Amino acid sequence: MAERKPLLSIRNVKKIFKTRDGELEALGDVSFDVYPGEFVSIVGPSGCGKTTLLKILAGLLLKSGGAIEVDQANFDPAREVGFVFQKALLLYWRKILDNVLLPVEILKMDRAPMKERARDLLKLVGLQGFEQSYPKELSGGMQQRVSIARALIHDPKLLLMDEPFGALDAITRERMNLELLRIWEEAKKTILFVTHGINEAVFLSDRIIVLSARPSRMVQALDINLPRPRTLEVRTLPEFGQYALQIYNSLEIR
Amino acid sequence: MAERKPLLSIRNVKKIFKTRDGELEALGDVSFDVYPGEFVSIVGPSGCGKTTLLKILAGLLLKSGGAIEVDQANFDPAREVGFVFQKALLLYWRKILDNVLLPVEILKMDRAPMKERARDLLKLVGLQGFEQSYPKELSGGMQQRVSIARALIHDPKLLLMDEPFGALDAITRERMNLELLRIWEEAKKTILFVTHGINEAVFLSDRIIVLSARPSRMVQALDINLPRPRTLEVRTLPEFGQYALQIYNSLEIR
Amino acid sequence: MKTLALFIRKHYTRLLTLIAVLALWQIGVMVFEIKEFILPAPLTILAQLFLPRYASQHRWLTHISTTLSEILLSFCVTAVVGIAAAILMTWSRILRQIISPIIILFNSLPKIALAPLFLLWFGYGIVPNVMIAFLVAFFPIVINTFTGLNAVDEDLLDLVRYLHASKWQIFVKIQLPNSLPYIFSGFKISTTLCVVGAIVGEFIASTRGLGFLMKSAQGYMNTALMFASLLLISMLGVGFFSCIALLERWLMPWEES
Amino acid sequence: MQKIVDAIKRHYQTVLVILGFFLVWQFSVMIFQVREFILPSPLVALEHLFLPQPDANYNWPVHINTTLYEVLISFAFTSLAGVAIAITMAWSKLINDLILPVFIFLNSLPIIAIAPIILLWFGYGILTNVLIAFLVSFFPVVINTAAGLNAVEEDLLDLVRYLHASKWQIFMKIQIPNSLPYLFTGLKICSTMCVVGAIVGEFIASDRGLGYIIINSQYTMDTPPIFAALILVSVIGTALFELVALGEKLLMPWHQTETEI
Amino acid sequence: LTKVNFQLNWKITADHAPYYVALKNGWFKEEGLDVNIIIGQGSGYTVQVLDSGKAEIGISDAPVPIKGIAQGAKIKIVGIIFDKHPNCMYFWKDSGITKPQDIVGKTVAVPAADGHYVMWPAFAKQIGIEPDSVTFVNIEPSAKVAALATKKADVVFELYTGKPFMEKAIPPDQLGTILWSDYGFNAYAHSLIARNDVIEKNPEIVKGFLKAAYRGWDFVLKNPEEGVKILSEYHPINQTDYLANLMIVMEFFKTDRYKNYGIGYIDPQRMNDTIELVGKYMGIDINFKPEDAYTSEFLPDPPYKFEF
Ligand SMILES: Nc1ncnc2c1ncn2[C@@H]1O[C@H](COP(=O)(O)OP(=O)(O)OP(=O)(O)O)[C@@H](O)[C@H]1O
Ligand SMILES: Nc1ncnc2c1ncn2[C@@H]1O[C@H](COP(=O)(O)OP(=O)(O)OP(=O)(O)O)[C@@H](O)[C@H]1O
Ligand SMILES: [Mg+2]
Ligand SMILES: [Mg+2]
Repeated sequence: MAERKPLLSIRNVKKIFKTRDGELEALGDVSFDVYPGEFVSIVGPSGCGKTTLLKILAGLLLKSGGAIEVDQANFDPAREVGFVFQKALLLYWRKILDNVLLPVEILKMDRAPMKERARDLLKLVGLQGFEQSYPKELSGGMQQRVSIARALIHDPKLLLMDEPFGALDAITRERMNLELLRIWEEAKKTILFVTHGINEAVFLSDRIIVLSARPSRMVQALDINLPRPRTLEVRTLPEFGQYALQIYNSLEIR
Repeated sequence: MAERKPLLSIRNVKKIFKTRDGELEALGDVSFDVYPGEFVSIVGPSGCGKTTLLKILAGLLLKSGGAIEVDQANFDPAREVGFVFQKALLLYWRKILDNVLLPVEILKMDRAPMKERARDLLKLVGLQGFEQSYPKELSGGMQQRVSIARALIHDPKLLLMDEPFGALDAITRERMNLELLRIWEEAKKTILFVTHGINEAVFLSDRIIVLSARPSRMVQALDINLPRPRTLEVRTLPEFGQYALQIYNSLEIR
Repeated sequence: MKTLALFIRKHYTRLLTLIAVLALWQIGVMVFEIKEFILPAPLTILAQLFLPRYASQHRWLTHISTTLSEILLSFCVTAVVGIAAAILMTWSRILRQIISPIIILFNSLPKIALAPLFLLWFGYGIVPNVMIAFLVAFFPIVINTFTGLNAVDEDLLDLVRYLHASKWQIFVKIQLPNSLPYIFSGFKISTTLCVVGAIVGEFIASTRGLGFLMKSAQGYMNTALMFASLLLISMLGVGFFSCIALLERWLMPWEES
Repeated sequence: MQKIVDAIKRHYQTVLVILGFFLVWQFSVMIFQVREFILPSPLVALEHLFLPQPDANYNWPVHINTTLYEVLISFAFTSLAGVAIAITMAWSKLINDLILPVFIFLNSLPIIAIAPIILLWFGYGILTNVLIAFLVSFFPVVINTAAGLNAVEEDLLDLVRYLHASKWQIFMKIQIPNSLPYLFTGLKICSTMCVVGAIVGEFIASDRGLGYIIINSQYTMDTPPIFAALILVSVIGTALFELVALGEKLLMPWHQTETEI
Repeated sequence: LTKVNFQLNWKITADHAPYYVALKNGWFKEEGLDVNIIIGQGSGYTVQVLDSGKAEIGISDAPVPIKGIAQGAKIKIVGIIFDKHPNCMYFWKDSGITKPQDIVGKTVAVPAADGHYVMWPAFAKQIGIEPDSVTFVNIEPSAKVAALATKKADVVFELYTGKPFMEKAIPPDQLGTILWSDYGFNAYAHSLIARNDVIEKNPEIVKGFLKAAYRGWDFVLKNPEEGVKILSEYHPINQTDYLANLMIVMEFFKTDRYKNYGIGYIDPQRMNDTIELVGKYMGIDINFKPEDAYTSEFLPDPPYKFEF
């Protein structure tokens, strides 16, 4: 993959928040590339700037320094990004199905055929039967799953996922992991994935970016050379354990 | 412990939500006891009613059936409960320190001495220096940690914790686990702990209640007989793995 | 069925209040022997409304329909223009700085003091009265809508911003629904102001309407007729307000618990 | 530093707008030759305010003081009473159902129309003026505050309910702070309407104040003092409004958006 | 001193100067009265205030207290102010109106609460036209001048005393006026009224008040400038305008009646006519004797006579 042009090229990106009592350096200096079709995970201690980084990539925050290059020839940042936010952020005045359809409306796609797709996605995340519920009638994990379906509805090439499975139980999480891999492989998506689960990161990723505590720098960029397609057995491989340990150790450097 | 009177006695508790298109049985039939000083975890698939159960125990929802007995002689449900909600629920108009002090104000305790305690708790959860920030200036995991400090401020006997560590990275989570155990042992608290981390549940608990998918019943109540105080080495014991597997298996019954 | 029962129950308390107030009033007037030209009793007032002998003479329907159409028209204009102004002010800093001092300035002026100007600008008839009612009533809608549009959680805006949503889409999909509680409380304030505004408009210049009737009743010292018109005016206000409250519940089904 | 610059910039633009308004007024009077009895030019009006007039000595400071005093008292009273009313309404559904219709009723009545009744009951004086200003302006505060108190996320209530917070505590700690944006919007509307109310009160029940000058000069078609008074009135209204906006800024530091009216 | 509340009919106009002159010069005090002058809200309000006991003496347009008395108000007319009826119609001369009958089919702007509007049917009948042969537009009193000047209305009804203000907007040579009284409209207008119980129990109050008040009138009619100046010490008024106003007011005192019988004289026949008119056109039964509606016994003796 390395010979190809990177989809995203992140160079010395910094972010400084101005607060009432001075400046807060949220993102110290982060550089890495994401190639088309890659599955890249970002791990790092709480408050190190993972969310900040994703938001900068999505154009929701301005960076304070550095450069981000996007391969605009092959990728339209306006229509081909899907973002799963850390909070579920469902619109409380819309029913679940309409929440999932929100990007369809924003991108002015045809709503009618997408409705079917939305139903399928809701089924995929295990929420059939809740299409006509309001968000507040769902549990925390169910809301999070709705937000995953919403990020997928417009079939984006690049998925930015901020701890998408944080509120899910082990079994559901595992199922969602496998589903995500399936979608990623089938639809040739590029995924940037923030997680706190080290095993999850190893299991899913081609590469793992480890960030240090604030002001964050990149401590490690670990290529995961495990066979694809990944099945649950991958976890039993000794390399798996080694990768996990390596990440664990570099995380401990604070 | 079994000879003592239970602090909480939950008998056939049911909860049915009335929604626009009919009824939704959130909690099928759950019964278990919690004895004073116990650390009880609840695990179960997303949407099985864990949050609902905690809210019923805290008096925030009315149950639709069953009975809950509280040992009122030794326990004052009005002043001695601490609740860590699934969402951080910080009051956006209050600074972090004042958010932590909220229960102090509600319980009309003396604010001045508790201020010091609040600072200590914030240090404990790794947030020194953010006392005067507003919630929106904190990351997801940081907000969650504030809400843990808030639940502890009034030194409650009973702690109801709804996935308190869900948004934390592995290292921070581990540290918080150990801190929680320390507080629990030192202050003789009783803790009811909802988590999605099976290992976490085994590591922390005296007993684990496994709920099935909605309408939830109790599938298992597993006593964890691992040595106390627990240190990280406990995880290497073969029993640990067995307990974890057992729970994993009973969770798979859906 | 259930909502109907609820509805009835709600109105039942209100109806009771109304009846209680009227009864107290009637009894008070009778006990203290208050003269009609100082404070007429409710029954005397109702006679003006319903006794055919008076009713036909006062041509209630003409006056009511005139005032009512002024109120409804002015509310529509107020709502549309008010919300549009709030949108413009949200979108453009410059516009905000141009519009806001002028509307604040204008809003602290008593409209009745500008009567000659209004007559000059608008003349008389239904349209000018609608204009005056609009001037009286539009401020709350503008400022409430504006506050509501800006009181949106930043996070919710992010949700569509990353899809490069247009300003209009952000407005329609996020800001507008999110500010509905604000808009509706603006509406509620404006409903009664529209009523007041229409009447003030009729005071300033009119050939019919309840305000006209009231003024002439005042001239003839027919206090009962004055109160009868006042009663009708405020009933229009209460009825209109209730319609808005109903609309609010209908438009915000997620609020139901 | 930045804040000061911003403040200056803000005010500078506002001042520009108002100056522009006066210029447009001045020039349209000159160009369209609007006759003085309909609309005097702002210069003529201001001249009346600042230069001694041969045939009129209005003692402006006395009237300005009277109006200012009434406006401030009635605003203080209305905002306190309005919030208190809204709280009682949010407190009990029964009270809400009982008094809301009465308030709608009261608020749909044009005060000018019921002035004689008010006067018969309360007589002349500042008190009546404050009462009239209250009647004119309390509704926005009540409605907005009530809406704000009711617009609280259930989850936030849970946060203190499990501690068995009293109704009062829920109000003070959650509902009121949460309703501040609504409350201040109400107060902003109220601030300008209070001014209207005080002036209308002076039309009706006073022999002093800017409103009295207006009503008195109307009889003789003496428009310059009317518009001089109207300019002062709108200055008072704008100042009070800005005061409320300032209070909002100070009381809601977490609400640091640059979007305020 | 006895406290007396004196209720005016409306906001300050030039014809209120005499009472302030009497106040300033201590003439009320000489009669043992401590007079408090209250701004008015219209004639109806004066009747209400008196009847509810909040004032002892007031100014009101004669038909209004007459209607009040029919409805049970305990008051009487005790003195007259304007001896000629000041109701008047204003129009542009080029509108072709030369006599009152010409306004048939025209638009007439007049406040609906105004005495003109109320008395119009009577005057219309008198000049032989149908009352509703004109289209009435209700306007705020302050918009009268604008309504005519901008020709939003063909005719405006306004007291003749308002003429100087009309002339501010319409060149005097183009402004047409028709005084109703020139066409036989002979009712009484502004008068002083008093509460019955005061008349019965403290007649000296009424007597003293009328004496000082008409003394004030006597002074003002002789020294109009001085009168307006004194008024301006109490109220923010434009002295030039008010003087112009007062000069016209004086026209309504230049009658033979006032010359012969003194200012404030009540002509019984004319009062009877007025009461009859009210009964006919304000929709009430006259259920009382004319003597119950007025009394001349408190007028100053000797009367102040106006020589012109
Ligand atoms: N709006 C803001 N204003 C000021 N500081 C902010 C703001 N948003 C984030 N920060 C700060 O930036 C740092 C990084 O925040 P960020 O949300 O990116 O962390 P994160 O890596 O996503 O953490 P977590 O895993 O807990 O979600 C934090 O220290 C936070 O306090
Ligand atoms: N207010 C409500 N109205 C209707 N249904 C509700 C409401 N709250 C929860 N439910 C339903 O009750 C069930 C249990 O919800 P609960 O929040 O207790 O789940 P949970 O076990 O906490 O799940 P998670 O792990 O995802 O947080 C869910 O199916 C949800 O849809
Ligand atoms: Mg984050
Ligand atoms: Mg939950």
